[in-house]
Amino acid sequence: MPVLTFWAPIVLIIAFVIVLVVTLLYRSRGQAKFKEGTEQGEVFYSGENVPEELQRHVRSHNMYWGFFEAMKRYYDPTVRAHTGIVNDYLIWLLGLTALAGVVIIVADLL
Amino acid sequence: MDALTLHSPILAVAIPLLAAFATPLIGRLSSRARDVFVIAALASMLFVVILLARDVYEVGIRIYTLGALSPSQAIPENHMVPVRLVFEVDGLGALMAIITAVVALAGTIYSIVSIKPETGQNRFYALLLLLVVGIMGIQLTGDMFNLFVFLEILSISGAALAAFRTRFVDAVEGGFKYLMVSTVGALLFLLAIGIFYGQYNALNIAAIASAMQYTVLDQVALALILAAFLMKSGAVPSHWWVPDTYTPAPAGTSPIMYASSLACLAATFRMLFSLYGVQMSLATVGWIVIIAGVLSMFVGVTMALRQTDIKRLMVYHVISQEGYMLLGVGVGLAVLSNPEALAAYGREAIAGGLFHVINNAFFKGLLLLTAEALFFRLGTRDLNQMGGMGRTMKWTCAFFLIGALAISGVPPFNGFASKLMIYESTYLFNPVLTIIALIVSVMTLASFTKVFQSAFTGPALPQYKEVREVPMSMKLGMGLLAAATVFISLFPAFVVDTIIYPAADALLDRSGYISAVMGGG
Amino acid sequence: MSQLVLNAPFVAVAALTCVACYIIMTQKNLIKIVMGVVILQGAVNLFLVTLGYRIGGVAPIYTETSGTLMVLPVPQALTLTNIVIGVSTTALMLALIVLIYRHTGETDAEKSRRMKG
Amino acid sequence: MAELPALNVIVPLLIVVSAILVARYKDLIAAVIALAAMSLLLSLQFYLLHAPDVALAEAGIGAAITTAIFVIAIHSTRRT
Repeated sequence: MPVLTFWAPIVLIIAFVIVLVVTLLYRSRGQAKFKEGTEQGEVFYSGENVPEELQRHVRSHNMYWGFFEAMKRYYDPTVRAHTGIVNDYLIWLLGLTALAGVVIIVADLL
Repeated sequence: MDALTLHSPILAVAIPLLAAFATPLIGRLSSRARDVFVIAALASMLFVVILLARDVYEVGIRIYTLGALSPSQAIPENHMVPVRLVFEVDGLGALMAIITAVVALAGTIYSIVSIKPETGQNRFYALLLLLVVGIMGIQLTGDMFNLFVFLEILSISGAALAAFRTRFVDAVEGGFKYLMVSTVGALLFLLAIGIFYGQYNALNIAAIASAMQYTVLDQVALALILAAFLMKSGAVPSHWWVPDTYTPAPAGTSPIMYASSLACLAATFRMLFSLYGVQMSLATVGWIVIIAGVLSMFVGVTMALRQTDIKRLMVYHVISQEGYMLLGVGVGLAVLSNPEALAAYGREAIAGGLFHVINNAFFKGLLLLTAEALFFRLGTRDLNQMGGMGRTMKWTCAFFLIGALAISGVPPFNGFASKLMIYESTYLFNPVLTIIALIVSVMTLASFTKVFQSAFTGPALPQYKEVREVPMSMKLGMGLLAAATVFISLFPAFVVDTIIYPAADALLDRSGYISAVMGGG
Repeated sequence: MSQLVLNAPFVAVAALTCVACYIIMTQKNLIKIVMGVVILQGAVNLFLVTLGYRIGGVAPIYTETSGTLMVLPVPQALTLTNIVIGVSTTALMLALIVLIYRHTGETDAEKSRRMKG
Repeated sequence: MAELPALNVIVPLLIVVSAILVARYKDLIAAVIALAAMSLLLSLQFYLLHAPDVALAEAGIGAAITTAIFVIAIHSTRRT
């Protein structure tokens, strides 16, 4: 078992606890002049007007837009193949059976 | 050996089967008694399975012959092959039985509240238990035709469960598609059974394996079996039904349906290793499995990335994670006849694939349940409509984080442990496969970041101000799976040594599987 | 000629499988697809029963056969099971089609689907 | 099978013909009738192959019940 000789989650958890303690120590040395309800609590948006609360939330269809744009040549045919028509599912199943049969028989003959 | 352990293989199937038919009767008396009864039945099944598994790990392969003392006792006397119906439980069967029992218990506990708004709950629980019967039977049986019957039980109850919420049109559509493809797949499998019977005059898996010649007819049968079972387990390129069927399935059944896919995957491995084994041209079939695995990984994750329906996104990960298992076991299959490579990385690749099976059954089931928890409270699965749910549904958010980190392979969670085993062993086989697997892992993390960002973070949306945390039983169901995930994360070495390696060795030990039934060596 | 007579059921199995595959791959009407599946079931049943046939055998329902050859009983048992399973899957499929029709007003595979991508 | 060689070629042929008719008919009721005919012929073929119990099951379940379910389903949907 080569993997498990060095893979022990306990070590990682101990490391995590140590980092947590260090972080908390560092945090406790910070300045304590924050006051709730004053200007300090406001959102800073590069000096612009802060948008409404709801518009600040990035909706899921906006995420990874560039990735989909870059992968367009892969995504267009792949998405089109997922037609959702039951005939296509059956064609794929039967076609795959035939393909597997041909590959297995031919490979055995060679 | 006490009587309970002796009869545990048949009890593991009989308990849910009898409970399935008793449930509607008890449900007529009181719905509370019915809930308790179903949970008790599944808990006792878990107990029996644990007894069985302990026995298998200590003693070895268990043969349970129905209607006779031993499989060789044939009627008429001195008949050449055992015509008895035989249950054969080895390490793989025990592993899958444990997975099924735990996941079924968690899913049913979750269902108790989540199915309350629906009508026909008696039928729901009966179907749920029948589904468990199908999954259990596939794992434990040692007979080809029995396997077919359990496969059909699984298909019919699974389709009826997927279409259970008939008020949603997509549920009915998903159930229909599932039933259609799995019926055709099962008929292909029956055709293969006919081919075997015509050639070897036997239906027992071990009996066929001992007589296997790998003729052209056997090759045709192999193609039929491979296509049927890969389709049932949802591997690309016949994965199309998976998102359509799993997405609208009712809440608590999703992990159990997922366990049924994994059961079909394990049955594929059983057919490849125990039935054909070194008889077939290993490089070809191994590479077919590896290519199916790589395609599943990549297509699954890229399709998941662009979904906006939270459950559909997670269901595409079902396909993607199945690819890892196929990759690991496929690498092991390709080097099966090469003892050096097998010792160097083949056995570990198989063990990694099987370890991924048990890990996924738990954390993937957990993720599907959290998606349904959001649907239960919000009434929508659309990620664009969600936001800020981490503020109000703290438990769901915590369970989601455990599942998401585990599935993305972030250490110290168990997903990392199994993926590491697969990476290491495939790297020795072919580095390109490892690189693809790593890229897929990154994209998995990306898609779960998307879900976490859009569902749980951000400002609390005004339309969901009234939303509360899910009820206790749903939290319990999710908590059970989360606890299992955390347990495996903390003690991976223990789990791998006690459960996974026996299963991998059971796959590798074809002659042991055959001689357990046929006797001799 | 006798070879052809013996193999006629197998030829029929192949032809039925082809017809069934044609129906389930090309026909868009959902009920028609179910009919294709029923034909496929018939083909598999015929295949199994023909496998068990032995020339000059008698049906495996008599206990006193006085040593004559018997047609193999196991494939017939399998076929019986498959017939029963087949009718239950057919019934469930048709029930789901009726539900699809109530929701969408269509029995066409392409027009009635709601999920894709 | 050796008893009536002609019948053993004609029945499989008729089975295939009725299956092709199922594929050809646009009208679903007509297709169902062709399907029932196929089931009955299949049952006859089972009888010829010395499987009388299977023949009974096929005639009762395959031809009668399946046809009835199909007709009910077609009545609750549309005919073409």
